[in-house]
Amino acid sequence: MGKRVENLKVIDNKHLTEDFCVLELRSELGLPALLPGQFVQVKVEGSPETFLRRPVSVHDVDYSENKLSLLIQVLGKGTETLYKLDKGDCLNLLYPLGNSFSDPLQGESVLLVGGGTGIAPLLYLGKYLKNKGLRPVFLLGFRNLSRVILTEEFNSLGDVYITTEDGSVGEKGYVTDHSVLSKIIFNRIYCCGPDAMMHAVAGFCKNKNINCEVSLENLMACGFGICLCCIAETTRGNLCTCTDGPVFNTKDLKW
Amino acid sequence: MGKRVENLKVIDNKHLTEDFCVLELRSELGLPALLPGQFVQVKVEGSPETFLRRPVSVHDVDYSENKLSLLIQVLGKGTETLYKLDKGDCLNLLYPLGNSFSDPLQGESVLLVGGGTGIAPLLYLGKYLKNKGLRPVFLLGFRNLSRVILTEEFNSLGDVYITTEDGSVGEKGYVTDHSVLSKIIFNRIYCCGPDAMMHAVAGFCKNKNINCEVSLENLMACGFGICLCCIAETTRGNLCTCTDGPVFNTKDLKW
Amino acid sequence: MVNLSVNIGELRFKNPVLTASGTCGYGPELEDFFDVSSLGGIVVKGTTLEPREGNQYPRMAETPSGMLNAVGLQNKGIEYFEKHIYPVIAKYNTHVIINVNGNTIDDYVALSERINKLDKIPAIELNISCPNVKRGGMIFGTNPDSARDVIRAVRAVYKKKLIIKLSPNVTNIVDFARIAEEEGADSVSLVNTLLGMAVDINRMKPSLSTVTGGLSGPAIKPVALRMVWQVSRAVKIPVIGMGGIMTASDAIEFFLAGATAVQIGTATFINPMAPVRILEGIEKYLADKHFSDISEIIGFLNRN
Amino acid sequence: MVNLSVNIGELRFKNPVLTASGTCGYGPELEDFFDVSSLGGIVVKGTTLEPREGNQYPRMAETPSGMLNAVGLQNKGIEYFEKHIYPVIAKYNTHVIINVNGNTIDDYVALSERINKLDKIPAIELNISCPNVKRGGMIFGTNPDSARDVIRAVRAVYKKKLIIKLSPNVTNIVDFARIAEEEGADSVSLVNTLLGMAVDINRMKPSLSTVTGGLSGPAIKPVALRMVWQVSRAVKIPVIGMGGIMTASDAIEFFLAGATAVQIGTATFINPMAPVRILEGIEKYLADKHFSDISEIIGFLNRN
Ligand SMILES: Cc1cc2nc3c(=O)[nH]c(=O)nc-3n(C[C@H](O)[C@H](O)[C@H](O)COP(=O)(O)OP(=O)(O)OC[C@H]3O[C@@H](n4cnc5c(N)ncnc54)[C@H](O)[C@@H]3O)c2cc1C
Ligand SMILES: Cc1cc2nc3c(=O)[nH]c(=O)nc-3n(C[C@H](O)[C@H](O)[C@H](O)COP(=O)(O)OP(=O)(O)OC[C@H]3O[C@@H](n4cnc5c(N)ncnc54)[C@H](O)[C@@H]3O)c2cc1C
Ligand SMILES: Cc1cc2nc3c(=O)[nH]c(=O)nc-3n(C[C@H](O)[C@H](O)[C@H](O)COP(=O)(O)O)c2cc1C
Ligand SMILES: Cc1cc2nc3c(=O)[nH]c(=O)nc-3n(C[C@H](O)[C@H](O)[C@H](O)COP(=O)(O)O)c2cc1C
Ligand code: FES
Ligand code: FES
Repeated sequence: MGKRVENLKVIDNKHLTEDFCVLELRSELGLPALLPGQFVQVKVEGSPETFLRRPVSVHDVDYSENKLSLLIQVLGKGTETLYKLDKGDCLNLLYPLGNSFSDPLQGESVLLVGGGTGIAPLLYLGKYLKNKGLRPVFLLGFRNLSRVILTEEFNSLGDVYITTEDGSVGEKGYVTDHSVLSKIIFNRIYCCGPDAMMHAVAGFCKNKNINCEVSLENLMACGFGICLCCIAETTRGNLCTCTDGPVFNTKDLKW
Repeated sequence: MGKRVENLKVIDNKHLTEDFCVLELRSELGLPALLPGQFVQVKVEGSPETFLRRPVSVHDVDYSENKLSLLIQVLGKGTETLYKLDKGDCLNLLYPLGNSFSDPLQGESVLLVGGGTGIAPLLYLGKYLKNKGLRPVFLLGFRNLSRVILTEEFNSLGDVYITTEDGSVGEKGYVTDHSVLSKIIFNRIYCCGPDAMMHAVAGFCKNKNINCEVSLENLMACGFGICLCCIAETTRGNLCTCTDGPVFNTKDLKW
Repeated sequence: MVNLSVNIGELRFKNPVLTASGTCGYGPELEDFFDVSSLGGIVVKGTTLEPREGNQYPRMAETPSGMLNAVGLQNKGIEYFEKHIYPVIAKYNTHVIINVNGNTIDDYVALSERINKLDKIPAIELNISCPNVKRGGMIFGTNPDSARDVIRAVRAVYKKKLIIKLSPNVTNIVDFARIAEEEGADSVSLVNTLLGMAVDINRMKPSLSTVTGGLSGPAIKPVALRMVWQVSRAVKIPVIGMGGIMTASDAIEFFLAGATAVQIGTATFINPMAPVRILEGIEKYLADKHFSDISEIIGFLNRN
Repeated sequence: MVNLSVNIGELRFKNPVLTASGTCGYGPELEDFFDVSSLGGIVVKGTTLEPREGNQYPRMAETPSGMLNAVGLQNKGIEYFEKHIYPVIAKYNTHVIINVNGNTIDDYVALSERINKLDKIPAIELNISCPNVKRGGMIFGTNPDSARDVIRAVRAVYKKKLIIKLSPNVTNIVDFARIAEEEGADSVSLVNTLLGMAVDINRMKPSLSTVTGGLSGPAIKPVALRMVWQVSRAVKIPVIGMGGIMTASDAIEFFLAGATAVQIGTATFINPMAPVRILEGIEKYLADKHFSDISEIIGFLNRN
């Protein structure tokens, strides 16, 4: 699919918490095909600190309304500006970018593990898998009750297990501590979250010989393969996270 | 008077034409004393192209409501952003800055000559003079009908004569061509406008031995006398337009 | 109609807008966005004899109106280029220029000789200014004697147009431009990135794996422009200007200061269409000002 | 409580935040906004023996995240300073440092000798890096031999703390820092402005009357930071860092890279309160990270 630069309209901006929001955008040209795991590069106008675009995962897609949703966590100036966007504003996107999560094999039992903003791509992936007739299971890690978001949306797609660091919701601890991992045998785990979480999940999968794919959030300048800044060290050498990724099978990573 | 840095509230932004607006600001701290001819330095947020503050003249003041008005002409990125400000927005000001027009002597006949945005300081100066019991006369130069603004406001303070370059309003030509200059004998002329206009007026005054003050719009970095970038060449050497000016008596300038 | 074509020696460029090395891949990466052949030329990725993995992650940091990179010449080597890239880009209807890199003079010479045989490559850009490699690169570009040696050696073997890419990290860039001219180079291109650094105060570590990296983007434009002005007044060979060009207006500043052509770098990361937009804007400026040929504004500042 | 005091030799600064020369007037200009004595020190306007008118207007151009200036050392000369300024600023409860300039070595020496007699001035900053004057200035700061000569001559007559302000417009700034150290300077401060240029494409003229000028502001921060890092690893005398510091976070980058103190320049133009805000932010950072002394973070990057 051809990549493009396009101004999309903000049709809604749902503030979930003080630092999370879901931005709903409409493409007037008609959305291109978007795969789960792909991302967009947004241009944040109006701030000298946001010279480069910001990569954001495809969170949800509604082709019937040409609607693309992004889940944003406020971290710095760029995401702060995105959080403040209003209905009617414009957002310039460079998209679609990156590869996608690979399809599971027939009959595989799959687990989607997410933490923090890492849950962003998992909603669209979950929908995609459900459409394929699978019943994805979600394991979501949050810091505490106040940061638990979007569980209803995930619930509508499959079972949802939760951990919080303080035990205020679900099981206490990190995702890799959750009891579901010892109760159900998964053939394939998709994971997106903080580096430490992805490493822990990758380690767990390696031990159990589970197929594991992670979505990396490396620093990017361009997002479409021309700057070579976003590399991941793989068994095939340094590959670009923005074109060969962001999704990698952990067996290919030098982790 | 102490200079200060303060966030003022935009209480209104009246768009006069496609590129002129009057921004009304309220000081919650209470306005400091402001003299006609003084200016403010505004910080234009949200644009990498507006690193430095932008100098803008005091256009009108209403102490009873702590209201300060600025007349803005859109020229580049900074003024464009100011034009787009909305009721409720904040604007960071460094003010009050600069010297002021000097008081006329008892019984002097005074003319206020302005062109383009140069009319900005003349409204407040006109009010000030009227309060002092004088009847100021205004001579305003515009490019053409579509650029003629604020004549009612000036009319309420004194007689208003107009020139336009194409003769669509008032007399055709430049301000120095206007017939009022040969009909009335003025003792003092205050002028603010494009460089060429101020030079022409200064020349006229020199010939007729009229006291002439101009307000210069030199490029400024700081606005309060610490960078030495805004100099005007005067008979007393290079002086700062932001502290020794912006108002200069033309006999002191090396024009 | 405005004539936009410019020359480096007898090599004619249909227009003066090129993409900068390391910021446009090999060209095909931009095909989604515009027809690469519409540009005056493309300067492909820094290339070496052997494949290189480049530096470790992180290789990038954002800075005010700019960015630091520490890519370190990651590329698959000339052999891979010849086999897999050359056949594709040889079809472009524009000049493809290879950015040549090495650790030693022998490396530069061997690579240049090899590229000399590639019919569809009319010129090389000798990169003696890469700040992101331990050996070679900027070491040649910041020492006049080494610069002369490597240019002379390459000139002896490379028969087509030789462009020398100069480093801005020197006291007097004019010295290096003069050396290039004296040694028979056809053009100089400037500037490469300024050596810079950023620190992550939360982690209390340098932002880049290599500590220092190359600064590019609008932040460096005033320095780049000054150097283009200095060099174009000092040498007779054409100067290719770059450094922070984001808009047509930026490019025009370079032409007025003396650049015969410009390269677009970091701008392409933010807007992949930047090179064509800039080209369109240059044409419009010339038309608005009633110029009929780009040559009328090249070096305009130096005419009075 | 966090200890913020730092030393240059036995000269103690109550905190490491100073204002930069040419960007704070003489101090009184800032009194409307904050108590100047709350800072570690102020480095007043570039001063010469004789009064100077500086360069012609226009002297300023805005650039992406920065500005160019071509003030050219406009000042009323040392006599005026002694008579009219000194009595006022001698009352400050902070260190007042004079930025010393000249066309010739004799100028520098004569001025330094004279300032040596001013009791309340504990240090001078020898400006061998002004890019905006035709003679003196950067010519001394970009030639190692001239730099050594002027530093040696001034060191012979100036008995208090001698700070050498270095130019970033050189291939290797470390060479100049080493020369300063060898010649007995007590500290080096860096960087002065980068030589840059801007063009007004509408008028088709340089934006500055002098064509080139000095680039300051956030645009140059990565270059300044890199130089502070390089120099502080190479010399033992304390390094005063500056260049584009707008926030406490910027200042902390400089400390981590090796600066013992920082100077705030262009930031003050935009927010006259910047120096105090930065000071407050540094204190907060240290407290948040549970440091009790600024010295714990100075040169932190170089410790591992
Ligand atoms: C493929 C991909 C998909 C992403 N998807 C999403 C998403 O769906 N929703 C979302 O909110 N965010 C997502 N991110 C992260 C997002 O791009 C960053 O949070 C954003 O760029 C931060 O910009 P800022 O201006 O707000 O913060 P900045 O001021 O740029 O940074 C704030 C702090 O965060 C750190 N930081 C910023 N970006 C990264 C990064 N990529 N890796 C590590 N540290 C970083 C900085 O070093 C700094 O300390 C994704 C990133 C990638 C690469
Ligand atoms: C004391 C003083 C009072 C002023 N009062 C007003 C006022 O009341 N209302 C108002 O609208 N404007 C006023 N100005 C002018 C105003 O400051 C500029 O128009 C503004 O800074 C332009 O900013 P910008 O970002 O919109 O344009 P920029 O992008 O900065 O500039 C656009 C174009 O205008 C030119 N330009 C900008 N500023 C100046 C200048 N000062 N002199 C000459 N050319 C310039 C630039 O070179 C450029 O070509 C005043 C200026 C001064 C010094
Ligand atoms: C990510 C990146 C990679 C680069 N790689 C090269 C390279 O391989 N060879 C080279 O000569 N210049 C390289 N450069 C420098 C650019 O070609 C250009 O000289 C510089 O970025 C200044 O232009 P700009 O500000 O328009 O980007 C690179 C620049 C960037 C940002
Ligand atoms: C308008 C202006 C005037 C300056 N005058 C002097 C000077 O007289 N002497 C000097 O050593 N440095 C002078 N400088 C340089 C600053 O002291 C400082 O080194 C430089 O601006 C970098 O810091 P900044 O980016 O924080 O401004 C001047 C800078 C500016 C912007
Ligand atoms: S971000 Fe530029 S290559 Fe991946
Ligand atoms: S604008 Fe800085 S001294 Fe006038």
